[in-house]
This record gives sequence, C-alpha cells and structure tokens, in this order.
Amino acid sequence: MVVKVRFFAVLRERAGVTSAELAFDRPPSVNEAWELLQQQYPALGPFRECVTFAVNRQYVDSWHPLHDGDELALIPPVSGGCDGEDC
Amino acid sequence: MVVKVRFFAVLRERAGVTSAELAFDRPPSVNEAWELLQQQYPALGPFRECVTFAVNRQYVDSWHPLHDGDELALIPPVSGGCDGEDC
Amino acid sequence: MDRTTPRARIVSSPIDLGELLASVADVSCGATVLFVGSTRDQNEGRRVVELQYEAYEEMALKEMERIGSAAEAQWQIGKIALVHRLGNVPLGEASVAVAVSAPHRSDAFAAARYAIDQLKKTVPIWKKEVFEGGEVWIGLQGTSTTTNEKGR
Amino acid sequence: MDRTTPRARIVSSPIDLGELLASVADVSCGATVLFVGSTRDQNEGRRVVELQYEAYEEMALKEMERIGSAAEAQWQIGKIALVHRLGNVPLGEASVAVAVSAPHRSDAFAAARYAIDQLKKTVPIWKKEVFEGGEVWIGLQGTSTTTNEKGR
Repeated sequence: MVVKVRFFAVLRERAGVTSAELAFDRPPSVNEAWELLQQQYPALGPFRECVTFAVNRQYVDSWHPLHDGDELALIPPVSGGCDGEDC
Repeated sequence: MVVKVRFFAVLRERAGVTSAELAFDRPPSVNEAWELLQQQYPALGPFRECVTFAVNRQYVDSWHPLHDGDELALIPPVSGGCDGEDC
Repeated sequence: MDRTTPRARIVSSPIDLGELLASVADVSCGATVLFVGSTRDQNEGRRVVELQYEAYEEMALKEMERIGSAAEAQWQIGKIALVHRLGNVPLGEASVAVAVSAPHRSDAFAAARYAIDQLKKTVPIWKKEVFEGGEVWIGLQGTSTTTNEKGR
Repeated sequence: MDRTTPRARIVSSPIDLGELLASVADVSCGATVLFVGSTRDQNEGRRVVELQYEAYEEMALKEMERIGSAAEAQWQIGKIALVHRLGNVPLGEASVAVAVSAPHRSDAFAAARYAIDQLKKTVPIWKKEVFEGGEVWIGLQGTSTTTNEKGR
C-alpha cells in the first residue's frame, strides 16, 4: 500500500521536497509514517513536537491508521497558532 | 437676557419651529426654560420624560443655569438610545 | 498621528467605504475593523421604504470627535474614523460607518464596537423610518404620540 | 441564502475589499463588520520587508468553509465571506479579510471575531516574514532551528 505525503512551509524547505510516496506492507499509523519520514529526511527530526497531521484534508491524531491512497499532510504551526496574536 | 433654543426631529415637528429665542429677567435653569417652552408649544408636553438637554453643545442636567447668549438644545431620544439595538 | 483627515465626518451623499478605510491605513497596524450600519428592509414587522436622518450637526461632530479620543485613550489603536450620513438613505445603503486600525486585532475590534455603541447612545442624530402606511421617529417606540400614520 | 459567491476564497492578487463587502450585502441585515489583516512594517523589533504566504490550498478552503458554516450555526448572520491572499504581500497590503452581515451588530462583531480567530488557529496557511537581515516562518519563534539568517 502507498501513502502520499505533502510537505509545507518550513518542513518543505527542510525536507527539500513538496511531496513523497511511502510504501508499506501493512497499514501504518500516522506516527509510524512519521518515523519512516524522519529516517528519509533527518532534517524533520527537530519538528516532531510542533508538527500536526492531516489525512485527506482533515486533522487527525498521530495514532490514526493510514490506508492505501491516503494523503498525509505534515502541518507545521499555522501563522497565528503558536505565538498568539500577530495582528 | 436671551437664550436661543433649538428643536430637532420629533420636537421640531411638534413645535413647528427649528429655533426660538426666550427672554428672561434673571438667569433661569434649564427646567425653567422648559416650563416656558411648554406654555408656548403645548405639543411638547408629552415629551418631558424622554427629552434631554444640551447647552452650548454639551449635555447638561435640568438644574443647569442658563446665561445670556446660551444655546439650549432639546434632544429627543437618539436613534439607538431607547430601543436597544436597531442594527 | 496624522490628522489631515478628520476623525469625525457628517456627509449628505453616499458614504465612501474605500476612502474611509484608506483614511485609517497605518503601516504599523496589522488589523483594521470596519463597521457599517445600513438600512434594513424591515423593522419590527414593518416594511421599511427609506430612512431619514437629521442631526444637531455641530454637537454631533463634537460628540463623534470625543468618542474617537476616548477610544484612543482606552485601546492601543492607530487611527479611528467615524462618519454618519444625513438625509434620505435608501434601502441597503450605509447610514453610519466606523473604521479602526490597530497593531493587534483585539484592540481594533474592541474600539470599533465601543465607537458604534457610543455613537448610537450619545450622538444627537435622529432617524425617521418611513414604512408602508406611515412613519415613525426611532427611539420613541411604545409612546402613543410617536406614530404618525399617513392618511388619517 | 444566495451562494453564488463562494464563502471561502484564496487569491494570489490583491484582495478587493469592495467586492468582498458587496458579496455579503443583504438588505435584511443592518450591520456589516469587516476585518482586514495586513502586513505591518515591524514585528518583534524587526523591520519587515515583506510577507510570503503559502497554503495547503485544498484543505485551507475546506477549513475556511467549515468556519463559515460554524459561524452561521452559532450566530444569527446573513452572509459571511473569508478570503486569504497567497504569495508575496507587500507592506500595508491585506493578506486576509473576513466580512459578515447580520440583522444586528452584536452577531456581526461576534461572528467576524470568531472567524478570524479560528482562521488563524486552524487553517493551514503559513507566513514567512522577510525582514532586514533574514527571514523566519511565523509560528516557530523561540526554536533555534527557525531563523534562517541570510548571509551567514
């Protein structure tokens, strides 16, 4: 089974790619997919604590199970998210 | 001494004038001026409870003393004043 | 603060919202809030035809200026502008507008809300609603002397 | 409700605020609130040169639609519209705007505030600040990995 991964903003810059495809023998959790991504793109490692995940354009927890053809997006903190008000 | 009086909105319509001049022998209070106005324009009577007053473009209480040349304005309820939100 | 554009204005033609927004633009402010009050087609079950606004202009401008100053004293804002239209205002058109710029949106929202609330409470401007079958001065509802049915 | 104009939009050119206001016009609504977020010339002591916005567009539009629906469910409003600009946004220009019409102003203010707060919390749009001497992704401040000083 194959999961499509999309990278945005700081994670896109650090990984150096906008998307990737991950192959698995059996359906992984989002967290297992992240572990594999970290191996392939070590620059992602420091972002584990602040990244959130979306599957098929919906926010999910890291234990969410992935299925063949799913689109997993790595979501860094959104612009107004972490630092309170910017405007 | 002479006080200039200005009428607006419903009070202007009921009195039938936009302004008037009142003459006094000694400085009256706003309330005394109102009593005289009510005699001259009986249609104002029913509005005593909801009218407020401004002297020289500033809100005042009814005991406020008037001086020669003052401009007394009769202020009916302003548009958003009595009935809560209209928009 | 640049005061070349007056903070308070009374106009007799349609309110230019683009101009109002431009008048509070401030590159140190990341947030702008605009409030627009316009004529509704119905009020308390009556079908409204138009609104007519009348003001004690000199005092209204003074009160609107005072509201602007009070907002500047209470919140950290860049610029504030208040404008009210007088005379006949057709359905759907703006009768009043307030614009506030501020470094942060909390201040912009709070100051704009304060300004329109105060404007409606203390500024000597009156609204006559012309509806199908009559007209009424708004603010006097519930007193029998106020509805002036046409044709009776 | 007329839905010929989409409630949520992402654009790459300057935001047309007049068009946005027109898209929420509703003659049964007496109150309209517009919020505009624009690029400030400074942030945390840095002199900002420009902002660059990037989005997960498909999901961002879906989230913005969801915020609009949630606002309509929570308050009595007429129409709501949210728009975000992507790419380079020069100083002083709008990057995001929300417009809400409602019969009464309390609802218009509350829904507009809710919409911009939610938009900044949940919509996958990212902002890179380009300042004199470097650039930084907003939202990551305080982590040493984020500031990417130019020329080092």
